[in-house]
Amino acid sequence: MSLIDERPVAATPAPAAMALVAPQIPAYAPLLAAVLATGLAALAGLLLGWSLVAVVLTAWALLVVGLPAWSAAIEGERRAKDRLVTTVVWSTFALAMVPLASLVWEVVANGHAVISAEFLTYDMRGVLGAGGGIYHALMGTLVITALATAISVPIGVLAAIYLIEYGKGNRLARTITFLVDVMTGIPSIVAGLFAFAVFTLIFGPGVRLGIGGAVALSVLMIPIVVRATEEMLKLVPEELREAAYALGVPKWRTIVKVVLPTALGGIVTGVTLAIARVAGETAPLLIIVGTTTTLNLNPFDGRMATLPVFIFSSVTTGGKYDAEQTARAWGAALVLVAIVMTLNLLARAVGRAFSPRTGR
Amino acid sequence: MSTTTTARSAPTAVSRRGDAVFAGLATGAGLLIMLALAGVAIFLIIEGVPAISASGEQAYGKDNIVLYVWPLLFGTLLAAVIALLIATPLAIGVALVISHYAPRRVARPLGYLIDLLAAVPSVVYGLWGRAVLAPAILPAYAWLADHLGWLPFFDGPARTGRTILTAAIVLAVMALPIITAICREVFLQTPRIHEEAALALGATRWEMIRMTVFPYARSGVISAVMLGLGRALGETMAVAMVLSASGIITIDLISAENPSTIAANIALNFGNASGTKINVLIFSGLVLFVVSFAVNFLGRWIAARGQVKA
Amino acid sequence: SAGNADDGDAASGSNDLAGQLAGGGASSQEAAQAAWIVGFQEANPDVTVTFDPIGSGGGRENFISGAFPFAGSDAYLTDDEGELTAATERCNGEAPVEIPNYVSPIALIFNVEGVDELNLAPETVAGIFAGEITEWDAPEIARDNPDADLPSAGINAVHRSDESGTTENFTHYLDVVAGGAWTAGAVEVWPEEFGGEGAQGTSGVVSAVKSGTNSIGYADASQAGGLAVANVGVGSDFVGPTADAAAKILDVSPRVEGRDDSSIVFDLDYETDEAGVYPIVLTSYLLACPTYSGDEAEAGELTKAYLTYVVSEDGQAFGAEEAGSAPLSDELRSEVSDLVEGITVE
Amino acid sequence: MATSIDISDLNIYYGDFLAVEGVDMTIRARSVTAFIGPSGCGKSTFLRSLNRMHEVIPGARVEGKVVVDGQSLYDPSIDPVAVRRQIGMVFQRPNPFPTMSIYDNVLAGNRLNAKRMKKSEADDIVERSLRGANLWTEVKDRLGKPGMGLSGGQQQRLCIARAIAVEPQVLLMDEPCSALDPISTAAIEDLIHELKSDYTIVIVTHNMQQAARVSDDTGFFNLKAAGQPGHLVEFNATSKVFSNPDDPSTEAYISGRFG
Amino acid sequence: MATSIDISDLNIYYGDFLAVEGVDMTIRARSVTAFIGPSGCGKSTFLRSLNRMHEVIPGARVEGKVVVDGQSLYDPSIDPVAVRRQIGMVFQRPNPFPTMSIYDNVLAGNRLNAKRMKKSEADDIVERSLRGANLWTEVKDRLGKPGMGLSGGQQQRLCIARAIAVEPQVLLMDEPCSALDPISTAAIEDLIHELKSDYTIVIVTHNMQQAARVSDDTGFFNLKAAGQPGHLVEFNATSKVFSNPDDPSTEAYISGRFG
Ligand SMILES: Nc1ncnc2c1ncn2[C@@H]1O[C@H](COP(=O)(O)OP(=O)(O)OP(=O)(O)O)[C@@H](O)[C@H]1O
Ligand SMILES: Nc1ncnc2c1ncn2[C@@H]1O[C@H](COP(=O)(O)OP(=O)(O)OP(=O)(O)O)[C@@H](O)[C@H]1O
Ligand SMILES: [Mg+2]
Ligand SMILES: [Mg+2]
Repeated sequence: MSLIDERPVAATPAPAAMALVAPQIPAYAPLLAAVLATGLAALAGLLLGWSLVAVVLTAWALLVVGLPAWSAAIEGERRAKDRLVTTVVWSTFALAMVPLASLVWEVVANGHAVISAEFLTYDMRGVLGAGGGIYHALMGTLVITALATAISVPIGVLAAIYLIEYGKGNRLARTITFLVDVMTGIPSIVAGLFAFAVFTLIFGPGVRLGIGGAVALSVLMIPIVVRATEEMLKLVPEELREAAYALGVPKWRTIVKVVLPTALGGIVTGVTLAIARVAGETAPLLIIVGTTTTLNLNPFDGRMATLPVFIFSSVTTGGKYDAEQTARAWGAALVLVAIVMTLNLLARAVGRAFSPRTGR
Repeated sequence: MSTTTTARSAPTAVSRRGDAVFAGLATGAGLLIMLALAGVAIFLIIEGVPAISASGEQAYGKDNIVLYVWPLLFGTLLAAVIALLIATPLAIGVALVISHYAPRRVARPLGYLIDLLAAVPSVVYGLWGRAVLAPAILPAYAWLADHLGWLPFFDGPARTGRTILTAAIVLAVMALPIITAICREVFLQTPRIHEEAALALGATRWEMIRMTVFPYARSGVISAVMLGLGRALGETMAVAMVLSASGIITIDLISAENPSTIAANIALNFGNASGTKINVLIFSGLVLFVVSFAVNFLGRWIAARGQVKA
Repeated sequence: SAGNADDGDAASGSNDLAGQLAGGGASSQEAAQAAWIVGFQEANPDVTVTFDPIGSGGGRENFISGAFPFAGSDAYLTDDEGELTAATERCNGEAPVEIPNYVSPIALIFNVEGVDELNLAPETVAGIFAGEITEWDAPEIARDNPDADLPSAGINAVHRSDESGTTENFTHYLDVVAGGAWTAGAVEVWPEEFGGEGAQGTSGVVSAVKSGTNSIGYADASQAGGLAVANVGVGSDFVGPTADAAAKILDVSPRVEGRDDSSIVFDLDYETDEAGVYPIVLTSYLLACPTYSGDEAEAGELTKAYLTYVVSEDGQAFGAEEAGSAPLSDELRSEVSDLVEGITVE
Repeated sequence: MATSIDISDLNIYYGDFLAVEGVDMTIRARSVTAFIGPSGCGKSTFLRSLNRMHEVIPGARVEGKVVVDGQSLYDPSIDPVAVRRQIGMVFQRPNPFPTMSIYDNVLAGNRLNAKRMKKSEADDIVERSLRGANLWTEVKDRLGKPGMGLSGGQQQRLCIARAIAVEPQVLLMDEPCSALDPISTAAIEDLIHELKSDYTIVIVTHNMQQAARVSDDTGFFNLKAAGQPGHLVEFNATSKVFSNPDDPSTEAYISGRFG
Repeated sequence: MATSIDISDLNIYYGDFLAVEGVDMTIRARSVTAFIGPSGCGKSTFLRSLNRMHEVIPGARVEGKVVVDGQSLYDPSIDPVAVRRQIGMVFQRPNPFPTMSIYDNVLAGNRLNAKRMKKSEADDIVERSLRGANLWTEVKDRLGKPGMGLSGGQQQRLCIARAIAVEPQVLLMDEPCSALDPISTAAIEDLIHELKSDYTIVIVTHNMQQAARVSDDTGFFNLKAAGQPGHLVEFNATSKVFSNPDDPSTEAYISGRFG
């Protein structure tokens, strides 16, 4: 069959030369537009006495309208739309950074003043006004988080091993996987209520125990550990397991000696992230652990102070020494944020150092 | 290599005790997780049920538990939904930056920055929201009340920054990294061959994203939003510290009278509660558990269904 | 223990008391209890006292169940829900000791541009908090403040969103004195139909008033911080919430009738027109047993010592200094001290 | 309508890695040019550099000249989006858009430019393109069905239809038949024969017989050694390459002695 | 030390899918037996059924008899873990344990079974096995380094060393050279020649020349049709299979007419 007959377009005389050159605004256009928008807005702001926020908003509006308009005039509608979206998308990122920057700035600015050796090594026993420190809360957070880790990691890792190595797609494993997913969404306060209900039924009303906090945190932590471990175990190549089986190694030793070591880096990363996540939990601890002014290292005996609850109660107690308490709260927040962010970065570093070795 | 070794043990049956024990342990851990989740439900029910007959004094002055919990549930849903309305477009934009817009070398660090948002403890968000955001945003509310007051949402009067909208903004910041993380993953999973097909047809980057990335990622994005919703529903401290709650039902987002949320209400009142009031609070926790379970369930279900299709 | 726990050399009384004492209850007492604990532990470095601010109801509940050897409560025990009987049972059949230990004026704190002093008649207070009076330049307010430069702005009335003794005393006062302007009676939880900004805890109210504009709220006077406080109409006068003015109300108020000798509790006379009395007051009580025996002997010993300190002149003065409470009058204090003195440990 | 392409001294990089080195050739208009060579020698890389699809990969870049219709493709004034419209591409694995119907798949490229098309006009383009890709009779009764529901060979022809619907001047095909069964392969080879009267066609193939069957000119790429960049060993008329190649390594490859 | 293997009427399943059907053969002790055949005909599957590695895959099972040393491998009284110790295996892609040093990799089979060994004894085993795998001289100075740091061919020999360190009687190799360059391949072919004096060796290969070079006996597997189970077409001395096969399809395969 002849294509030419069926294609009216082919009949158009002398096809135009290829239009490859499209008019373009220069590569520096976005930058220029941004500078112009900022300048205009600043000028208007100075003349009309606007606030900084108004100036920034105006500058942004000018950029979002101006750059695409310029592009539309020269490059056409499609390119203009592309530029509009690019600007908007990057704006969302910048906007998302605002709270982070503001928060980090405020925490550091308000918190650094009270940080001192005393602040980190003294508790609040016998302190009414200034002075005292967060030693008891720091230790409480460490003890409770460590306990929660000690509960969650074995359960989480073993459960992940079940899911990947033993259950592999059977009904029970699918159910557990699903429940673990759902469990990641349990509100932390519900975990606290759960621990409270359990311990109240066992020890009677009004019970406040560090271990209860560890149990509540474990409810939050286990699903994270399971997910992370599961992902890492999936990444261990099947051929390594087969290599071990072929050497006559029993399955459980293969898992313990070959699979787990290979996945260790990722598991450690996951656990570290899980620790970072629960170390900052407040609500469950408020309910089941309470707080105290005195160092208590025994999670099986009475209330313990923890950093998050310390922060909360410091700002909500009020009274004559409100200013001192608020300052201590910011200081504790700085310490807590530093701990959690360090754990996070550490987790990335560990993850990268141990990242699964593929190829040579 | 021709050394004769001692008579080798022929392949015989050996007891596989190690294997049985280890498999048992692993299975036990899996079952324990199921048990834990069931335990959460059961214990909440045991401790929450006595609240059903509570009234008057015991139910914080309400005639019955439903009248007590309903405004809280309303506030919980309102705050969470507004938070998502704010967070979802932002999260999609941020995820696009990381997956498709940023040069590869900076995409990773940018991703870390967003993850750091998730790392900030909620009590610190509460502190920040209360001390920094609420006062800073009050002028904006005044502006809204003045200019958009005809909308029922901005009826005002704006006299405090500690409104449900402020709480929702803080919740949005907290839900953003979760939604972003999942969106980023699904965006990155868009098959390269489809993206290239679009580009080879002469699509711009945005057209390529609209033609291939969004349709592909739709169920993933929905489930991400559901998970973000789960987070926003359950968040406690940030709301407890930021919101000035009156326990009423209103859709005015910037007035001084705001509905409270279940989680914040529990955190604030639990310390002073005794007797049946504890049961009342635990009952409200049970309601929250059921709602967030349903939301997460739905989210995972959508995600799972999407996977089959993709 | 941490570094500062060993400052026992400062202890003046070379007392040989030792052990742990755990009480709790009314959160209104929290700040004062924190001060008393510091004062008591300074004198008795081997004793650790804790006071769990779990609320009055929780305090009573735990006292009755025996979990607390003593408790703080904003309300005295009654038999409305059988609490008095149960508490008598807990104290081996003897009527429990109930003594006032913490009296604090409830101040009306406000943050209004250009206004430093404010006089409010009881009906006006009720009108503002009931949402009837909504503008600062309303005639009811202007009438009592002829000299003030009242802005024409809306009133942001801040109330406690949680259940509290402060709210109960405040609404009780309004109920009694404001006649028809207050219809909700005396309640522990703020009636939502009256609107206004709800804030968590005393500190929440204080910081909401502080950070809001044209706001007014009620809070323990001790926590008013730098905020201005209103004078309340009593008779033909306007009285400010000073400790002295608040302490006087117990002198003019009648004791509740038909109580056992071990119980000193008051029905506050909000309607008083006695000069110099500030009528909006929170009174909180301590609950203890007249006799402690057996397992509780050690706790009883410590309770007696601690309560003795709390109601002593030193203790009341320290509480007033640190927590802004109103010290008991000498007369009442000696009566209360005698009751504490009478606690026996077998 | 079709156009020739002049390539001179082209180096193609992935980041710092030089994948293809120093290619010079002229691809004739309205002819089929085939590239053959062992795996990893850079055939796909080179092909993608002809419509600026190469730079889609992060870090990828090109040095040298590709001149189409007198315009240098890598000139800063050139719009890569316009280039890709004029120089269409068909990939190794068929990649119809999974969320679109057959009809919409064909129109995907057209819709980008002309938002509003009359229904009759659109129908026209769809029919013409599907006929051009020899697919019309097979799918005309189910144009509303998803493109993914077709067989592999049909999907590949759908992709060709989609590519020719925007009326490009050049069609690049990267191993278009390697995922297909022999019957589908034959259908596509027939199609290539027909298309060449309108388009300049460049095809990469692993199958020497296919190159011999469909192409007018053949380029043989090779690696000097593992880790070294690929380069063009020989570029000649297909008949010459397969009967009497200039380079001994070409002959070795064609006769199956390595690769 | 080495052992012969008698297979009779073996059917091998993946779940309900019959992958290999009705195999009968006898593998001689101290000889090299090669399996050839087109992709998917079940060579790997069959090989893995000889040391009960097949059942590692969920749902996989076997019917029929495999008799080693008079003992039926699939008898319920037999411990599969013990079987695998006696019948070692080397895989297509070298798979040293990434977390272990070269030294530990060689000892993995011994160590992972919790055997306590004196250091001297361990050193002895490592040296003996690495020498046996022709790797000793290349790695003796870096035994503590990770096994992943070796080249592909070295890694494969490390895997062979690891397999012979537990002194099996039979060594199964599934395309051990297909991921390797020609030099490494030659090294491993030499090694197979040496090992055959001590072990019974079974090797799967895609490379007919390799089968011809290294094996004493050759089995040819084939599929009757796509989706049908694989079966053993012919099993004979290698010289006969490659010069004068019994079955016409064997000849067709060897002469490259299909597959
Ligand atoms: N995305 C990429 N990033 C880095 N290097 C790449 C990338 N794609 C290909 N390469 C490298 O470029 C070289 C040429 O690859 P190319 O895919 O062009 O080869 P080819 O001839 O098409 O091979 P095949 O016949 O297997 O398709 C190879 O060394 C390859 O590893
Ligand atoms: N894990 C598995 N699950 C299900 N079927 C499988 C599995 N592994 C292989 N098969 C099927 O069993 C049959 C034989 O596969 P096998 O891998 O043994 O072939 P082979 O001869 O080794 O092929 P190749 O030469 O490609 O390695 C094939 O049809 C294959 O699809
Ligand atoms: Mg290629
Ligand atoms: Mg195989």
